[in-house]
Amino acid sequence: MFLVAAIALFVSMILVLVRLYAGPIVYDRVLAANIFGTFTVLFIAVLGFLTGRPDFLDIALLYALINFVGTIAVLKFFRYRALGDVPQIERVKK
Amino acid sequence: MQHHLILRVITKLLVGMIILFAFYVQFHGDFSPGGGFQAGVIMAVAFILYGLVFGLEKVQGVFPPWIVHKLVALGVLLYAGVGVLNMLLGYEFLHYGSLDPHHMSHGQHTGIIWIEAGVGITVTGVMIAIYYAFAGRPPRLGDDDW
Amino acid sequence: MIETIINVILFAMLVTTAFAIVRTTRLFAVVMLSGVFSLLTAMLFVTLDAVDVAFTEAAVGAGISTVLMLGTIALTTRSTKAPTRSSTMPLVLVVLTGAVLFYGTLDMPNFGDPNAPAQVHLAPHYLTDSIEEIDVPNVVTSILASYRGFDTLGEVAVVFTAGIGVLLILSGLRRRREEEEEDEA
Amino acid sequence: MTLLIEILSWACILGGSFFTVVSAVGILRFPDFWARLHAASVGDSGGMILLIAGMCLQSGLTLITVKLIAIGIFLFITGPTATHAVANAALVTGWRPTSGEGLEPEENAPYADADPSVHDE
Amino acid sequence: MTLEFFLGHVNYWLFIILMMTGFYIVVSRGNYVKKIVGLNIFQVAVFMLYISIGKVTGGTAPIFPTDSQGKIKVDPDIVYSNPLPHVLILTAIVVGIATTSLGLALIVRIREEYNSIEEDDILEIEAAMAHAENEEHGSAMGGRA
Amino acid sequence: MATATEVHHTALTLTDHLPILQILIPFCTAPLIVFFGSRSLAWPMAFISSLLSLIIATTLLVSVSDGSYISYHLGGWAPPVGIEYRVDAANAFVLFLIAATATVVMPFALKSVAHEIPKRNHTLFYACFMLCITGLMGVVITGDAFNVFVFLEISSLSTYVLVSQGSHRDKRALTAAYDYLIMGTIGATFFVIGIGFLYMTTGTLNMADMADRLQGQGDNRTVQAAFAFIVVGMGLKVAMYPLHLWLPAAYNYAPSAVTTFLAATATKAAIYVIIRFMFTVFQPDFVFDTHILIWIIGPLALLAMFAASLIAIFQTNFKRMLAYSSIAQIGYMMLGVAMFSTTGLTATMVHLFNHGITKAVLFMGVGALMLRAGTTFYDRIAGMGRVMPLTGAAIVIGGLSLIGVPGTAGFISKWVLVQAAFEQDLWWLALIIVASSLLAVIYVWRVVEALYLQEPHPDAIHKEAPMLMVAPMWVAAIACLYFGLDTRFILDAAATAAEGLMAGSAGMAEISTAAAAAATDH
Repeated sequence: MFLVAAIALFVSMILVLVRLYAGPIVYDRVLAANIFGTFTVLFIAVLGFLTGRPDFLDIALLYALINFVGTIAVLKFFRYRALGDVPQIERVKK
Repeated sequence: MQHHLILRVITKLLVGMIILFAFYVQFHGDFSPGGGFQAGVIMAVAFILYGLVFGLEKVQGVFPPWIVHKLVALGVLLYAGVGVLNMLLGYEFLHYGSLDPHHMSHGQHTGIIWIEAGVGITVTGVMIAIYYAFAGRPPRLGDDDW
Repeated sequence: MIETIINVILFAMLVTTAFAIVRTTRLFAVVMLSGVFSLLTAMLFVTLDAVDVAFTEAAVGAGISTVLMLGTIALTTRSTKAPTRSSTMPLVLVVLTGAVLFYGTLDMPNFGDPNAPAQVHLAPHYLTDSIEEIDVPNVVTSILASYRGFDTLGEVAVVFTAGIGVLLILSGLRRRREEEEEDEA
Repeated sequence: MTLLIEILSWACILGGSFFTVVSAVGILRFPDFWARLHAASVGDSGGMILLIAGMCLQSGLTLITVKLIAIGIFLFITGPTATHAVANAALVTGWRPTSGEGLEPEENAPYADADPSVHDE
Repeated sequence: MTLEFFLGHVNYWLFIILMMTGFYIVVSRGNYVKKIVGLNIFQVAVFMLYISIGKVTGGTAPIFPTDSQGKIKVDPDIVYSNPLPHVLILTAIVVGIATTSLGLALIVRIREEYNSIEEDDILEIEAAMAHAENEEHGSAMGGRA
Repeated sequence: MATATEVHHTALTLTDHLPILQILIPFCTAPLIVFFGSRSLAWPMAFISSLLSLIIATTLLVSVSDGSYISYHLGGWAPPVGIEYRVDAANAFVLFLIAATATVVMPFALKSVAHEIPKRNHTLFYACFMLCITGLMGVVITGDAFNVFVFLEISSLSTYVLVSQGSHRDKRALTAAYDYLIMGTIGATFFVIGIGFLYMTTGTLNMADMADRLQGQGDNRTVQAAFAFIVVGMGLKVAMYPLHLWLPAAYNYAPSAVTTFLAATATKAAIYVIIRFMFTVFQPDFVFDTHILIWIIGPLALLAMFAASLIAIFQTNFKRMLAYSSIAQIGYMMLGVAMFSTTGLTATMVHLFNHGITKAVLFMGVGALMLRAGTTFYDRIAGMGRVMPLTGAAIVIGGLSLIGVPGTAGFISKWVLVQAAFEQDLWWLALIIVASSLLAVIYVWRVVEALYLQEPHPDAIHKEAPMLMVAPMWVAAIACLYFGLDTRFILDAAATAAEGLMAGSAGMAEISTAAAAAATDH
C-alpha cells in the first residue's frame, strides 16, 4: 500500500521537476519548488512506514517548516529585492 | 511586507510553534534525530522568518545584535567550560563521566545536555548574526541588473 | 531491492538537477535548483539510514543556504555570463580526478556489505558498549557528543569562526562614515 | 473493525496518491501560471490530507499519529499561505492570466509595467 | 566484472559522477556564486560517499528503540547501520555551511568593490591594476598569479 | 600517561593536561575576546595566551626530546574509540615553531594592525587570529585523521578572513581570499575523500590504528587512491609547486602581521601533515613502493625551486617577491621528503623551522616598510635602509639566511640537504641545490640594492619603525643568527623527529588489543 503511495509520489516529483527546469517564469519555479517540498515531506513520511521505522517524522515536520520559510524568503526577495528593510530601494530605481 | 495580512498572521502563529519545535529537537536529541546544531538552526530560522515578514528592525528590536554577539561567544565558552570542569575534577578534557563518578552514564547524560546547549546557543547566534549581516546591507544594484 | 530502486531513481533526479545547474545561466534558477538538490539529498540520506544527517541537511541545505544565497543575489546580480573560456582544460581535470576515484573504487567492499572493515572494527563497539557507557538511545548523539565530543567542539569552533568572519568581512558600510571619522580621530 | 480501518486507509492512500499524480500532471501540462496554481493546490491540500489520514489510520493511537497530525496541520496552514504568497507576488509584479473565459483581449497581455526581469529565460 | 560486483559498486560510481559534476562547475564556471553552488554539490557528493560506507544491507537507522520509560530495549535481531560516518558528515555539513557563508560574504564585498562577480571581468580589472602598477614601478613578472 | 583502566582512579595533574591546554588556551581566548568585546582587552589577551602556549610548547618539546611520545585521550575514551592527541618529537617541534612565531608576531601586530586595519575590526581580528593559531596547532597535535580535517578547516576559514582584511588597503585582497577559499575547500574536500577511502579499508580513524591495519595492503587500489587524494589535497594547502596559484596573491594582499604568521607557520603545518600521513599512516614501505616520491614530488620540487625563484627575481614588489620565494623554499622542503632518507627528512624538519624564522624576519621587515613607505615596491622603499637602520639590518640578516650564507640558520638546512644528496651519491642534485641558491642571491640583492644604494623616495616617512615592531623583528633575526651558529638544539630535535618518522608508526600497542578484546566480549 505504501509502495503505491511512494511510486505515486516519485512520479509526481519527476513531473514537478520537469516544470521546475522548464520555468518559464520564476513564479512557476517557486511554485514547483514549493510543491516539491510538500511531496518530499510526504515521501519521507511514507518511507518511514515503508521501512518500518515511522518514528522519523521529525524530519518530515522540519521539512514542512523549512520549506515554508524558504518560499517566504524567495517571495520577499522578489517583492523587495532584498532580505532586509529596504522597501524604498525599488522606488529609488525609477 | 506591510500589507501582507495573511502572511503576518500566519507568521505570528508559526514563530511560536517553530521555537517550540526547536526546543523539542534540542532536548529530544537523545531519543530521535536532532541535537544542538539542528535546534540552533531551527531557532535561528524562526527569527529569520520573523525578520523576513516583519522587517529587520522589528526582529533586531526583539533580539539586538549585541546580545547575538555575546551569545555566539557564550555557547563556545559553555562547551569548553564543561571540558574545563572535567579537567578540574581530575579527569580528561570532556570526560563527562566525571560529573557523576559513581554512575558514569548519569554523568554522561548531564555532560551531553550541557554541551548540546552550548552548541545550540552558538549556532543560533551565528546564524542570526549572519542573517543580520546580509540583510542589513543595502543593495547596490545597477539598473541593468534587474 | 526496493531500496536500491529508490536509490537509483533519487540518483537520477540528483544528477539531472546537477546538470541543470551546470547549464542554467539564471542565478535565481540556480538557487531554486540547489534547494531542490538538497531536498533530494536528504531523501537519499533517509533511505541510507542517516536520519540525523538528513535532518541537518534539511535545516542547512534547504533553509539557511537558500536564504543566504538569495541574500547574496539580492546584493549582487541575478544573471551570469556564458563562460568564455574553453572548457577542455576543466574537462580534462575533472575526467582525470574521476578516473582516480574510479580506480579507487575497484577494491572497495560491496555497498552494504556487513563484513566490510568499516562495519567490523569500530562500529560494533559504538553499537554495543554505548548502551552501558552512555545510555542514550540515539547512537549518533552518543558518538557526536561524547566519543568524538572534541570533533564537535571543533565543529562549534568552525561555526564560530564563520560567524565572526562574516561580521569582519561585512562590517561597516552601514556605519562606515561615522566609523571612518572615528578611525581618523 | 480492523478490516474497516484497513479498507479506509487503503482508500485514503490510494486517493491521496491519485490526487498527487493528478496535481503533478496539472503542474506540468496546464497552459499558464495561474492555471498551474490550481493544480498545485490539489496536491498541496487534497493529496496531502488524504495521505496523512491514511497513515494516521495505519498507525493507530500513538505518538506517530500525533506527529502526523502536526505535520498535517502544519502543511495545511503553510501550503495555502505559500500559494497565496506566490500568487500575490506574481500579481503585484504585473502578471495577469493570459487565457480563460470572460477575459477581454487587452487583459490577456501582461500589464505594461510588468517587471520584465521576472521573465526568467 | 560480475553482476554482483557491478551492483555493489554502481552506487559509488553514481557518487563519482555527481562529485565530478560539482567539481566541473567549480573549475569551469566564471560566476562566483555558481562556483560556490558547485562546491556545495561536490561536497554533498562526498558526504553521500561517506554515508554509503556506513550503510549495511537490511540495516536500520542507529537509534535504539526504547520502552515507555525511555529505557533502551536491546534486540539482537535488529541490524543497525554504522553510526560513525553519520557523525563525521554532520561535522562536515557544518563545515560546508560555514565555508559557504564566508564565500558568499566575500562575494558581496567583491561585488561592492569591483561591481561584478564574473571571473572574467575581475581578471580584466586586476590586469589593468597590475598594468598600472607596472607603469609606475617598473614591470614585474607573474601577472595576477 | 595513564592507560584507560587507571584513568578513573588517579586524578590527572596539570602536567598531564599539557597537550590539551596547548590547544585550549588559544581556543578559549577567541570567544573570550568576543564575549568581552573590548578593543583594549583584545590584544593583551591574545598576547598572554600566545605566551602561555609557547611555554607549554617548550615544555612538551623538552619532555618528548628523548624520542618518546605522550598520548592524551580526549573525553577519557581510549583510542581508537575516542580521539587521541599524540605528541612526539616531530609534532612538538612544529608546535614549538607555531607557538614561537605567534608570540613573536603578536607584539609586532599591535602597531602593524593598527596601521593597516580599521579600528572597528580590531577586536574580531584578534579573535580570528587566535582561532587561526588554534587550528594550526590542532592540525599538528592530533592523532586522529578526521580531527585533522576539522582543525584544518578552523585554520583555513580564519585564514580566509584574515587575508580578506587586507581589503582595507587593496581591494585585491578580497579576490585573493576568495580564490584561496575555493582552492582551499577543494583541497580539504580531496583530503576528506582520502580519509573516507582509508576509513573504508581500515574501519578506523585513529592514525596509529590505521597504520597498523594498512600494513600489507600496499596493492589495495583504494589505499593508493586515498594516498593520491591526501597528497594532492594537502598539497593545495602547502602550495606545492603546480598547486601554488593561490599563494602569491594571498600573501601579497594580506595584512603584514597575517602574512608574517602565515608564511612562517601555515604551509609548515600542512607539510607536517603530508609527512605525517606519508610516514606514519601509510608507512615508509608503502610510500616507497608506489614510487610517487621519487618520480613526482622530486621533479616538482626542483621545478618549484627554479621556476618560482626566477619569477621572484623579476618582481618589483618586495612582499610579492617573498611570496614567490616561499614557493621556492617549499620546494626545498619537499625535496628533502622526496629523498626518502633520515638525513633528507632531517633537512626538511630543519628547513621547516629555519625558513619559518627567516620569513618571519623578512615579512616583519615588510610590515615596517609598509608603515613608513606606504607600499613595498622597490622604487618606493628605495633608500629606506639608510633611514631605518635597524629594520634594514634585520632584513639583510633575513636575506642572508634565505640565501643560506654560512653563519645563518638558512645555511644549516641547505647543508643538511646537500649532505642528504651526497649520502645517496646524487652529487648533481647537490649542485642543483647550490645553483638555485644563487638565484636567491639575485633576488635578495635586488632588495638590498633598493634599500641601501638608492636615494630615498620623497613620499616616505623618514623615521625608524616603532620599537614594538623592531624588537620582535630583531628577536627573530637574532634567532636566525643563533641557530646558524649553535646548531645542536635544532639538529638534535629535527634528527629525533626524522628518526621517529622514518621508523614508521609506533602503533596502537597495548591499547588496540584491549579495544579488540572489549569488542569481542560483546
